[in-house]
Amino acid sequence: MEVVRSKLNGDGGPGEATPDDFRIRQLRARDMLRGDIPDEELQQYVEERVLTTTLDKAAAWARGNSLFPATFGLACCAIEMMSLPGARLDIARFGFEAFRASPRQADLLILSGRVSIKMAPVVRRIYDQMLEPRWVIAMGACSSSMGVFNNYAIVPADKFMPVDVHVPGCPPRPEALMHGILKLRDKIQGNAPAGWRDRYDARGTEEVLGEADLPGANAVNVFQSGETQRA
Amino acid sequence: MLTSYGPAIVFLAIGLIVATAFGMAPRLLGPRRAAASRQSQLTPYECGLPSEVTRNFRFGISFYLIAMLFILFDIEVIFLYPIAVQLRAFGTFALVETSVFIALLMVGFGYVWRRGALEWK
Amino acid sequence: MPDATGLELIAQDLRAAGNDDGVLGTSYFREEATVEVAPAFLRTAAEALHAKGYTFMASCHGVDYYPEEPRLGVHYQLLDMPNVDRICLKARVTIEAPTVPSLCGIWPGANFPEREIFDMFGVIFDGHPDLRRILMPEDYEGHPQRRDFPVGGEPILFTYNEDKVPGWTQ
Amino acid sequence: MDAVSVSGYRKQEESVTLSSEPAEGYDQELMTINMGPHHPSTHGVLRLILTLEAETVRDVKPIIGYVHTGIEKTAEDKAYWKAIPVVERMDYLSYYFNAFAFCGAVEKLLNIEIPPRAQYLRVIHMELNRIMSHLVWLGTSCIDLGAISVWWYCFREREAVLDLFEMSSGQRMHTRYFQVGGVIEDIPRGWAERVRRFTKEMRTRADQYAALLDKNEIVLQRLRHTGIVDEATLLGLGVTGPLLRAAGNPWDLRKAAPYCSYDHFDFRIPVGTIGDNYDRYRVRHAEIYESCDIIEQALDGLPEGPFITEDRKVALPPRHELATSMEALIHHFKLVTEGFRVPPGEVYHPIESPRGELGCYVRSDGSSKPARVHMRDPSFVNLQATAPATRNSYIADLVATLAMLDPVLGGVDR
Repeated sequence: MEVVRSKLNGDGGPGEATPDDFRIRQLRARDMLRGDIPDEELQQYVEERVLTTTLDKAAAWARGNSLFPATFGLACCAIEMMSLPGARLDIARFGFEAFRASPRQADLLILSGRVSIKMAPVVRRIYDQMLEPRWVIAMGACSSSMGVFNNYAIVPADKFMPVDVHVPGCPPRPEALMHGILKLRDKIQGNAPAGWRDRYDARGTEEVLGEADLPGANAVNVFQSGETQRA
Repeated sequence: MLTSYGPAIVFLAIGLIVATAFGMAPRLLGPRRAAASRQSQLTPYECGLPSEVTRNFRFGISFYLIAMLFILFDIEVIFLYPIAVQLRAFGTFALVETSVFIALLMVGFGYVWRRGALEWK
Repeated sequence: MPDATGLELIAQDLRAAGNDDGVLGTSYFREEATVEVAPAFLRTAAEALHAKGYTFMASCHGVDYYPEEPRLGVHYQLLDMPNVDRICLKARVTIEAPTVPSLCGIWPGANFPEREIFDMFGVIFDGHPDLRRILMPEDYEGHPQRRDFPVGGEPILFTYNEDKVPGWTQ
Repeated sequence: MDAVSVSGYRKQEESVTLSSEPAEGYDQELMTINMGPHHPSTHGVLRLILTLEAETVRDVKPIIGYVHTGIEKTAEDKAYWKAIPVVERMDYLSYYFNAFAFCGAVEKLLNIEIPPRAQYLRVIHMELNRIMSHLVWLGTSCIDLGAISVWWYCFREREAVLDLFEMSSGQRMHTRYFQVGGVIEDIPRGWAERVRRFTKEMRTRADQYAALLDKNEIVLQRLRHTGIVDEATLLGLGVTGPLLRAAGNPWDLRKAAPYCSYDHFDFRIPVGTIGDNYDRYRVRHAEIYESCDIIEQALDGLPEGPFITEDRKVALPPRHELATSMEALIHHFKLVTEGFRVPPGEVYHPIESPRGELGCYVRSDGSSKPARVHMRDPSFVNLQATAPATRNSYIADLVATLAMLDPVLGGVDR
């Protein structure tokens, strides 16, 4: 395969999603949380997400209740993902038990396991080959944030593909993954749970970055990342 | 003359209408995607890697052979269904005719078996 | 395990088989016998041990003895199945001349492990059927398992050092 | 006679002899295709470059590294007792074996003696893990052969085993139950009865699998006389475990070089005759019964006494002691911050994992972090047997052989 060694926050495969496209989408999502998105962008952003017409609501209801996950077993989380359709924890109750092998028939990609740098272009190509609408769950600590192995060989999923739900755990219990899938279902059907700032009414407590002095910059015991101990 | 074929024509028309409706519906209702993102969805899927199998790859003859044999003997079975359902109504003549039909095909089957076309080569 | 005296006997046979300076030393640590040989002498020593009964190659791995010279070490764990005897054949090479004769001829099972040592440490096995990287992508520069190769990974992001990391809030 | 357009992808795999013109001896054009990293029946992210002539496989080239996590490099960066969770995540179906291989090597370096109760507890947990690993193998292999219902039965038993692990160590997978010097906690009350109930029930379930699969017409046709590799080639390739035992060589480290008090139990080693896929299936299936026997014998003979070594330099002192004795506090602080130091030296500690000989080589330079950790993973070496096993066989046999080979790619790529 032509391994295009571009800096890995971009994507190796073809497709209009260029690297800065994710970065913009991520930054916009973050700004949304902070509530400082200009008007017309906010309009376009909401339009893309919120379903207004009843036909869309019906379509979202149908899609939410019949997500076909693509069998994407990478490592240990795959074994826990495999026990999802098992007898004890039957996700057939929610309509997700049809694990499809090819990306053409799947609309949910569960990244279960560690994504190594040799596997990243393959994962990105498979995500490109999935048909719209498609969603991605980063299962386990390794695909969400390199998890236990913060070293040269692992790439967090956010670096090269948009992820909808992160399921924490190493490996997460099957119930945790099922909870993640149900959260994704709520997100698809338009009633995504509000962020923690709204739930706890913590608006206005965002850290002020930039010119204000970094909190704890000169505190004795606060080590900046990378420093082992203060000189 | 036309009336006797009326139901058939109506049946055909409805079939056509439903087919085109289902064909056009995604184009109208579905979301419009940028051509680029669709382009990546058209690339052949080969386990996540760029596929190297050229478009004009000439497949072996054995696949074609198996397909022909399947069509021959499978269609034969399909022909037997209507006869089997209404055998009493058709009378003994149909029984004789079907058994001749099956005998002929058995000759073909014997020939194919002896020539070894059934073993995969 | 060949005990200390058995190890010395084996070493003498090896010295007799090859020239005298082939066998560099033996060590008997925690009931494990290790014979260290010069890289050039490795294949003849392996054939001699193979003939002596160590016909099964259990494992073959590379080590980076960073502060000590010569730096890269290649270990072959040999196993004598009938009387359950293990011996380790060790060869050490420097970074500048990291070539070691490949033992794929004697044990075909050494193919993958030797490719892994080449991939991770950069030890070149001459005589290996297809010496390519096995674990890292084919066009990866550098040999990750060496002691001077940085562990890599990203600094952990906290709110107070979020803007220090380049490219996070551009 | 190079192919017409040899793209970058081909140049990169130039070791694979590819030709689109019919080569000599084949009457059809060879197709080279990837049975690639994302494939339902490769049991993980294994990529095989198949050179096919219509339906028969002419050449197989395994390409691995798609889940390489640099575990050995990360282990060098951690203290000894912190390296256990990292090492456990290598072969993710037999995590107790990884932990024991590493702990055994470090204990050999430290030259400390393990109390008998800890050895028995380790044997029980490892045999339970062997049963669980064989169940996951049987379930996924039967999906490859089309018998999907067997998957549900196997994973029902797997949940029972994971409940036992959760009861004894608090976590289903990667439990970090083994410490250097013994186990981290004693088993809770009632655990032994539950394990006995499980082993009794497991035997009846294994009989049901046998009744379902052993004389099944399809299984016999799919597995009998397919993927045969003779014993000499296997020994040359360094293959160990059920693959070698299926070919007739009764090599099992638990019997050959007993470790961790395996010599206290009597159990038999199932051995095959021809070494085809059906023998591999029957050998692993019989091993489930043997593991149940070992567990019951270990439970009956479970000795009293400490579950971890008394040497405070290595094992954490119990919590209640911290309140009273100063030395315990000092030991606790030393172990938790820097960890224990290991005398310099290098050691290779082989054990019998469900897939073959799993050996852990640890080299210490006297500090509290291992200088080098290398795991000789059985699947990594057994994978070299795919080419001889599947040359000139059908694709369906390749899938069956790969299933019976039971590679776990986490261990292969480390």
